[in-house]
Amino acid sequence: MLGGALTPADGAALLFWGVVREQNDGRAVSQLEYSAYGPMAQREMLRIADEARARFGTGAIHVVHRVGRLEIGEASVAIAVASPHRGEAYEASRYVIEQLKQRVPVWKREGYLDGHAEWVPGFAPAVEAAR
Amino acid sequence: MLGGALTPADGAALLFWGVVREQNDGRAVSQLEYSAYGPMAQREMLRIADEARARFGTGAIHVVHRVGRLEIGEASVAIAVASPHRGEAYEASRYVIEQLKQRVPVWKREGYLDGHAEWVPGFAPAVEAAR
Amino acid sequence: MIVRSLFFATYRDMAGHDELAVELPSGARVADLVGSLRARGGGLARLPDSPVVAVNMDYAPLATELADGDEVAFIPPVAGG
Amino acid sequence: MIVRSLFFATYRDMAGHDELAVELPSGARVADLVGSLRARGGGLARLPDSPVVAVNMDYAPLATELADGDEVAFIPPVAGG
Repeated sequence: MLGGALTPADGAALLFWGVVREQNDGRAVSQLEYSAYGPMAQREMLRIADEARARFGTGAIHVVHRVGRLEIGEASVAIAVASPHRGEAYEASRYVIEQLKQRVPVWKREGYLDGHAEWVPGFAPAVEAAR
Repeated sequence: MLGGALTPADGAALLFWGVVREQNDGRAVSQLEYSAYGPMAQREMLRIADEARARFGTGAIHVVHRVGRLEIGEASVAIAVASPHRGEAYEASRYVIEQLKQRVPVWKREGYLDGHAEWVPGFAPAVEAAR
Repeated sequence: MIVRSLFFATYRDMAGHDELAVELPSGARVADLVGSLRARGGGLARLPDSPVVAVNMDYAPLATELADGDEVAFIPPVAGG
Repeated sequence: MIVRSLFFATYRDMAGHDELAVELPSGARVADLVGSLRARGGGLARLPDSPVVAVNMDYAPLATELADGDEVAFIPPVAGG
């Protein structure tokens, strides 16, 4: 995922993975299923990467989110940042994951050990200007 | 490098690489050579990882530094952090690289395109308590 | 005019469909579409009266004017990552 | 007693050696070792009079008392990462 991202100007590379945990808010999770509004999710992730590049002056940023059923220990999201300097790499990576959680149209259904499943409460995206 | 680090309690994984850049402070770098006080460098990196784990409450942290000749685009250092939560993963990773630069006995000799080479100025490690 | 309404996650469960084509008078706004859907009753009556929507994949306020063929997605709170 | 002195990077270039065994009176401290090395002249005369050192792989102040067989590393400013 970083292979194509690094250029000779880059001095730092940072790869973040969000991973399915066995516990969420104290409940034992057995599995997760992600669904998405795919084409819009793709567009929002590209926009967030563009914003992060412009804001922090990094090199390439790649963002991938999986959908479908995931087991504990599997990565749901991966964010790769290449950057001339490390400080900006950390800031950009953090920006991308926080924005992704707030506005990319992806939903998560958790299955618990007791057989019950439910949609995980999330963030209401901010709606700004009229188009 | 992360393979053995993740446990079912971890929800985030972060991998940082420091990479040799073509430029440092405006001079065109052609290659780099790292040397180290190997056994002590190893010990300091383990200590820093232990400090970060204790301070931020992460899971496993692995740190590797290369020595010898490196070309542009090659990684000199890699830091892998597994953590229940992402905020702590970012903080711990950042702590490790900053501490590493300040106290791990590793030195860098840069070769420039004009054939000249020199030791890169660095940080004088802090010496604290008498033993 | 006809607009496509898309439903996801909890809204999909309420609607009982992934999508629905809705006929609206020309000049209608997102708020009119929401009102029309809620008025159908059943699960759709439980749609919030000010849901977050995206029109043609951009988040858009309820006052946004719609055009024939627009795709209006109803976006419950997101939980990616 | 005898202590091993190790030199790295710029200090190695000054010393002309990776390491040197130095005989010191018992009770000697790191500061005495530094003085003894600087007094040898040549490149070693350019060692700072308060260098950073590690004794047996721990950073240690100049007042640290040395023991026979100790390994004292002279650590110029570090530049890893």
